[in-house]
Amino acid sequence: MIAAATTDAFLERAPVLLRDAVTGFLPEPWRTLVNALIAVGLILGIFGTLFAFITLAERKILGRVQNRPGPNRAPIPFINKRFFGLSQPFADGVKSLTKEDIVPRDADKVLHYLAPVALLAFSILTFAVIPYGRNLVPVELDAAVLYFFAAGAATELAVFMAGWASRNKYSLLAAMRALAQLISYELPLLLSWVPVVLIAGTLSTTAIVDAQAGWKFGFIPHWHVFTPWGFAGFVIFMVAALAESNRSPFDTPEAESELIAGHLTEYSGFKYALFFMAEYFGMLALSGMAITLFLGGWRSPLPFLEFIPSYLWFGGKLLALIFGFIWIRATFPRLRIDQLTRFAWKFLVPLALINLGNTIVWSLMSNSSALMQLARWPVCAAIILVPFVVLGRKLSAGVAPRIYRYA
Amino acid sequence: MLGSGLIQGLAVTAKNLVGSFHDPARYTNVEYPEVKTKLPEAYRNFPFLVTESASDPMGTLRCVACQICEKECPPQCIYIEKSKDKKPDATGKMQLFPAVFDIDTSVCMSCQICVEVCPFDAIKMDQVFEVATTSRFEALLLNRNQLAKPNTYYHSIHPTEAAEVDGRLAAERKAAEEKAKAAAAAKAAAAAAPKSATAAASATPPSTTPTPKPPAAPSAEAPKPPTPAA
Amino acid sequence: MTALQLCLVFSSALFCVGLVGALARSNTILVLLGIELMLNAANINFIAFWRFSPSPAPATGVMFVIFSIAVAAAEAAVGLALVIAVYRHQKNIRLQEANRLKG
Amino acid sequence: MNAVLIVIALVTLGAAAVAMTLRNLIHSALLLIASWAGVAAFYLWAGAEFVAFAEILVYVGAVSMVVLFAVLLTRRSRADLTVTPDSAGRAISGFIAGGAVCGVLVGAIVATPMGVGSSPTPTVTVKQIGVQLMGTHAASLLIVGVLLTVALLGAIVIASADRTDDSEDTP
Amino acid sequence: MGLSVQNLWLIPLLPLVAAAIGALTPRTGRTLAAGAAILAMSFSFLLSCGALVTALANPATHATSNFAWFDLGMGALRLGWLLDPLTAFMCVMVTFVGTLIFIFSTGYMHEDANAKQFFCFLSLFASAMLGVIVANSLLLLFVSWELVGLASYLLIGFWFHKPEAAGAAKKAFITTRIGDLGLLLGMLWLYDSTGSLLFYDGGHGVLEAGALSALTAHTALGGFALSTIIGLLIFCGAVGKSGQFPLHVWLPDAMEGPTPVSALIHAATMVAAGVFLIARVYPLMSADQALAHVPFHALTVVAFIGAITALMGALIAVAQNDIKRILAFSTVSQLGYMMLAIGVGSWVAAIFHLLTHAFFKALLFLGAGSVIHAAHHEQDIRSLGGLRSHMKVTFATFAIGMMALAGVPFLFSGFWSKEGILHAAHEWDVSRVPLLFGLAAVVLTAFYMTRLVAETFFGKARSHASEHAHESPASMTLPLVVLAVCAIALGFLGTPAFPWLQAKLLGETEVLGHSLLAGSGLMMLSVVLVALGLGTGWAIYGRVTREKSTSPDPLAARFPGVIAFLGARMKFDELYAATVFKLNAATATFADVLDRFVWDGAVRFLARLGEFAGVVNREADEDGLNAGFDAGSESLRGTGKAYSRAQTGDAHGYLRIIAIGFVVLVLIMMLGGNR
Repeated sequence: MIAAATTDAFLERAPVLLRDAVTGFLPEPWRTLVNALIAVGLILGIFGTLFAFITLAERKILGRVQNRPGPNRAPIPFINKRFFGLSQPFADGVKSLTKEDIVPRDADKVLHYLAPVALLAFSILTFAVIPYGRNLVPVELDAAVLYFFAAGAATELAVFMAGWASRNKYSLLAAMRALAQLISYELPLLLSWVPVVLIAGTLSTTAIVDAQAGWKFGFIPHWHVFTPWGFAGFVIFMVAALAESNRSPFDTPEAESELIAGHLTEYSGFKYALFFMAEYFGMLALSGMAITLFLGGWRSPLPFLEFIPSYLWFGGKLLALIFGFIWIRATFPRLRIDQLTRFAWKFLVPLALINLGNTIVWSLMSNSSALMQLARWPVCAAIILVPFVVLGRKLSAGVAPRIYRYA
Repeated sequence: MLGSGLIQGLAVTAKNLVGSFHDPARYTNVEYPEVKTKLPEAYRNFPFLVTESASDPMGTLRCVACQICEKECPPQCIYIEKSKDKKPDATGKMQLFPAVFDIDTSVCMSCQICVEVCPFDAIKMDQVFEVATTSRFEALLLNRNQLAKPNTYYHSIHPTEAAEVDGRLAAERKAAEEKAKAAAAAKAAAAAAPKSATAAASATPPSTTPTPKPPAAPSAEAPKPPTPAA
Repeated sequence: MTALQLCLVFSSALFCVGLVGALARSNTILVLLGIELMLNAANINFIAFWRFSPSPAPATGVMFVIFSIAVAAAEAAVGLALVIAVYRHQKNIRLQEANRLKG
Repeated sequence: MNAVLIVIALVTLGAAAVAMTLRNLIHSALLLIASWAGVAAFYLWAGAEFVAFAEILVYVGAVSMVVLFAVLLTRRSRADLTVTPDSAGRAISGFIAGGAVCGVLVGAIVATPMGVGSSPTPTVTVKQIGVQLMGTHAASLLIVGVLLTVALLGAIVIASADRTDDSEDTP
Repeated sequence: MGLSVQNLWLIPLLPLVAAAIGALTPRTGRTLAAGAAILAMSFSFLLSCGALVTALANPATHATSNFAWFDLGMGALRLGWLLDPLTAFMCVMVTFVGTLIFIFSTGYMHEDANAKQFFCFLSLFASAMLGVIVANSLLLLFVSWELVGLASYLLIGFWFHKPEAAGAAKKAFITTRIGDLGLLLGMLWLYDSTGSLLFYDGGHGVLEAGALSALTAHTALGGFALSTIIGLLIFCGAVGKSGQFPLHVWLPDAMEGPTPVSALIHAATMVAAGVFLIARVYPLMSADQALAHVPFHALTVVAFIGAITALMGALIAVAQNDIKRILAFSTVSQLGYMMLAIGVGSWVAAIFHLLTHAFFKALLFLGAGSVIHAAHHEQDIRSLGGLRSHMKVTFATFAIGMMALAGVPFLFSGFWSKEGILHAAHEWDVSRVPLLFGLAAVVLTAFYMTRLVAETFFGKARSHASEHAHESPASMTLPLVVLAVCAIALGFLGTPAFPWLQAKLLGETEVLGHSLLAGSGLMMLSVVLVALGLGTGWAIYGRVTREKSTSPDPLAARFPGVIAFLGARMKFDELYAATVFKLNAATATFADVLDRFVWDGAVRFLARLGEFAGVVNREADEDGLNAGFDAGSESLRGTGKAYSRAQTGDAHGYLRIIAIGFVVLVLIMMLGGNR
């Protein structure tokens, strides 16, 4: 982390000041090391807690959507108060820790053990380059976005390991399906952020956030999502992120009602919990990246709201996106695997490519006259909307409300 | 356009999410073991034996151990042993009572046939559903102490039906009392006029004319139960 | 031994591991993987020479490695497709049995 | 500085060497992936960030998948996964040849005096790489793009089963 | 408002885009195709008007915009656009008439299933024609010229299911191709001698003084100047395209195409392309005028060909019965006039006549189309008649066109333009023949046009179709009215008193008019001649109208032989069949015989010789040489076996050998060379 600029407000600088207060007295090589360890510890702690409470929030929100309260009974130990079941995650954690860890007899024991660890490790690696606030980037990389997606791509390996090590043909087949899905959606995911890199002219996450600074007319932030290509890219990114993090409605890899959790069939106890955790970490990381790429990172939406510290803005946006994930899960039914891959290859990928071209048009029109500046809005909106409608028509051709003839 | 349906769906769930916090019509849950919702009156599960008083359940069982239900029960889950002695029943008549009345609830299928065939309104359908036990055999075989529940409980679970039964029983009891009264009066009359046989012979018609009336009342009421049941 | 020499020794060792694998194993996939290792060893050389060259400014080594990785990806895809095709014909992928064209 | 390099080299070489000797193909492939990750670590050590991430993205993300799929597609039973032991003669001759090459190379490296250049790690930013890719090496970039496309199409054509062969293939 | 020369390419581009749209729309998209075609043509018209404004601002200059097409060994091959009053007037005319014809076509082709293709072809044709006009390079002009030929082939053969239409299309294509061969040769020769094909290129163009003086300085075969030869070769192309004698035969047959096509191709544009070409290269054609030693000048040939064509067309038209064929031969005749005008040195008069003729001939063709459409495709004037009362608008406009064509004095444009030509011919001092031929054609034109109108519109209906004819829809009559107005109004742009058009074309800023009555003697003569023609026509055909469609022609009754000869179009087709085709067949037969017997015999003889040598060889080989070769090949095979043994098919082996080879090489380097 970089030392905070002194002009910032105290709250803004608080995390860095606090750290410096702890590690300031250490000699130089040790100081860097301890700083790094603190960053790792903070990320693990904060995101671990966040994971725990997101599972709770997810279940509560799902419950409310289905007009039921959700888990609300787990009491706080010793005082025996419920607080809406706030201690449920800890109960879950204790449960999964104490459950029997069953390893199939024929399983490839090493890989069976390694798969959840690898998945979790790769997921945590992706947290390293997200700017959580002003001057709050764990690792400042020149090719940060590339790093993020390189680490994210490695998760496929863990899925394969899980499916193969289980020595269960259903696990293996489900792992293959999961890989097909992950690879299919990797493409639109990667293509959807290329426009951002094109416009910002950098792969560094901090620089991308800096590129979104400022406000138009004093109240419209320069976030990428407020441009036609940025909005399209954001939507494509989020849809692909849903699929990459195995979230509903793209949760075919672990469809518990159809595949008995797919490649996780032979996992139980804490290993299963690790998978679970890794998936949530993946979702959090992708949301963080979406915020960085499209939603202005840690920047506040309005000038007069800048007094709120940047990391709180980041957290707020993160929670909003997570809420979106949960809301979508509460709404949509699961897709079939063929529908899912067709959606990726025949809709998202072409749309993402068109969006790339759209971005080029946008940037070509940007340094011209004021008229062109104004004209690029409808032009770029049309460039992305028309294919959207056409491809959507093609995709949903022949789909109609089902007629129940014998019911 | 693609996506409009998705937005509609999202709107539906959003409405539910918000509505569950303020709209009682949407959010109808209760905290179950602490709070229980009133079950519908027509709900039934497992039979129980009606007693007249809660304080002395065994003394006031309506059951007379006629064993009709035992014979009719399709899965044969009822086992009855008659008592050796008799005790007065609801109408005051001296009747037998069940010394043993067991129902195996692991076999019972809540078909209500025992209730239908019981001529004494002694066995009725219960509304229990929390019947989980830790033992597979003993705990599921209910004896007469476990089965006996007071009439007030019956009122609390099936109020309409219980009121009807009570009315019918009261009418029967009244008829029996009148009958007894009439019999007593007849006895008194017979005792008062033993001298002339002709007089007695001529006096019998007016004394016998009121006697068929009380049975006529229950017989007039008899077809009534099916109507509320329907 | 200087750092550059260390890098070069590392790369030649990796090259030889790949070579031995390609020579000693009969499974075609492993042979292909050995060849991939040799390619990687060559890439290491590029990076090492770029890193320790007197004037590393033009980044030619980096560019070369980027292209080399792209070509290696293509090679892997085609090679493994060939393996699958060979498997379809001879029901196994032992390299020494794929010798129908021998003289 | 050199210690880090030696650790990276040992891990990479070890993973590669074990991978080349294992009987279980899946384990071999996974260990090779570890070895590729080690190569990526070496790139990081050398300051070629972009190349390192590209190596991970391509090898760990993509090539590994192709390898694993190929392994799974070319076995008929579980027993097939562990390859039959290779002939000792070939192994020995392979070791001799490989060892000779290694000896020659290392001998040459050690014997050659090398003027070491700049000690500070040279940096190459993504921007520079982008400018070079689009400028000096634009033609190569296009050619590589065409090559990749053609190679992938060719791979699909080669690997996709002929319809007529299906009857024979089903065991 | 002006359109600069750099943007001139927009004018042909727009119809091309419309053609592309037409080609890409499905068969049902005729509204789209027609709309795109009309819209593109209208915009082209507006652009042409802009170009006209630009051109008239500086009428004397030839504004050019040249660019290199591709590099040849010696230099770049350059193309370009040219904007001068000639280009601008032609563009305006073509786009304006074209727009009207397109609109007319929407009505005329309403029932045709392939209408969208029709509009696609029409747009393509218009685009190519505009390309011819705006080209500043003979090569670009030639490319567009050939495209025009292709489009006309497609359009004439539009109803290709009719064998006559298909045949006519082929005939038109091949006949014009003969002329184009001359054009191609001339172009190549021109490029060879001047090294450029640009018309104007700031002093380096082929039509500019430098190149022309070089061309006239050389004498080629027969004592002709080089420019004469090249000019005549280029004139060959014009002869083919403009239907001049002797290549006029395709033009009447081309009437098999849809009538709007006839109007577009044979009135306004394609046939005018030849005249335009000669007018464009007029500096080249007239370069040899100053030379006295040549046997004859290029323009003399042009004048005589034009005169012959004018008279011949008019003569044949007298004896035709098909309404469109009469118009076609009148076109031939009028084109002859134009050529005559160029030949006698007044290309301005030719262009003026071209413009007026385009309007009134398009009017006549569209009127004929309206008649044909109304009469259910009855084209024989003997079967028509009495349409005057049914089709008032068509009759009125057709009559205006007829009077313009016949040259009725003073009011109609045709009179002024024709007068200009006769005047020019009168002043030509080489020969009187063209003037006499022209005057004869004036009489004949008035005569046959009177006949046409009298037979078609007067008298009583002589067939079921003409009895029940009704006025055409507005989309067809509206263009007629517009064209009729133009047919009258256009004449006043070029009267002798106010020769605005001529002045602008010649690049004079001042309009120098002389009195209306200058040269009044000739004018009076031609007025008399017109009156004579009209009077004779009316006397023969108008006063006593035809009773039945089968009743004999009064003229034919009097001169049966002449009329029959003329009716058979002077037997040109038969003449060609008897000469050209026969010659062709004879040549082919001769070649066949030569091939089959002479060359084949020689080849067979050689083969026999070879066979004999082979026998001798085999004897020697088997006995003498074989043993040695056997031994040699045996040893070769042994070597091959040894090598193929190394080819084990074992990839490991190869790899091992590579590794060992590498080691050996390095060792050699380290131990041996040490460099």
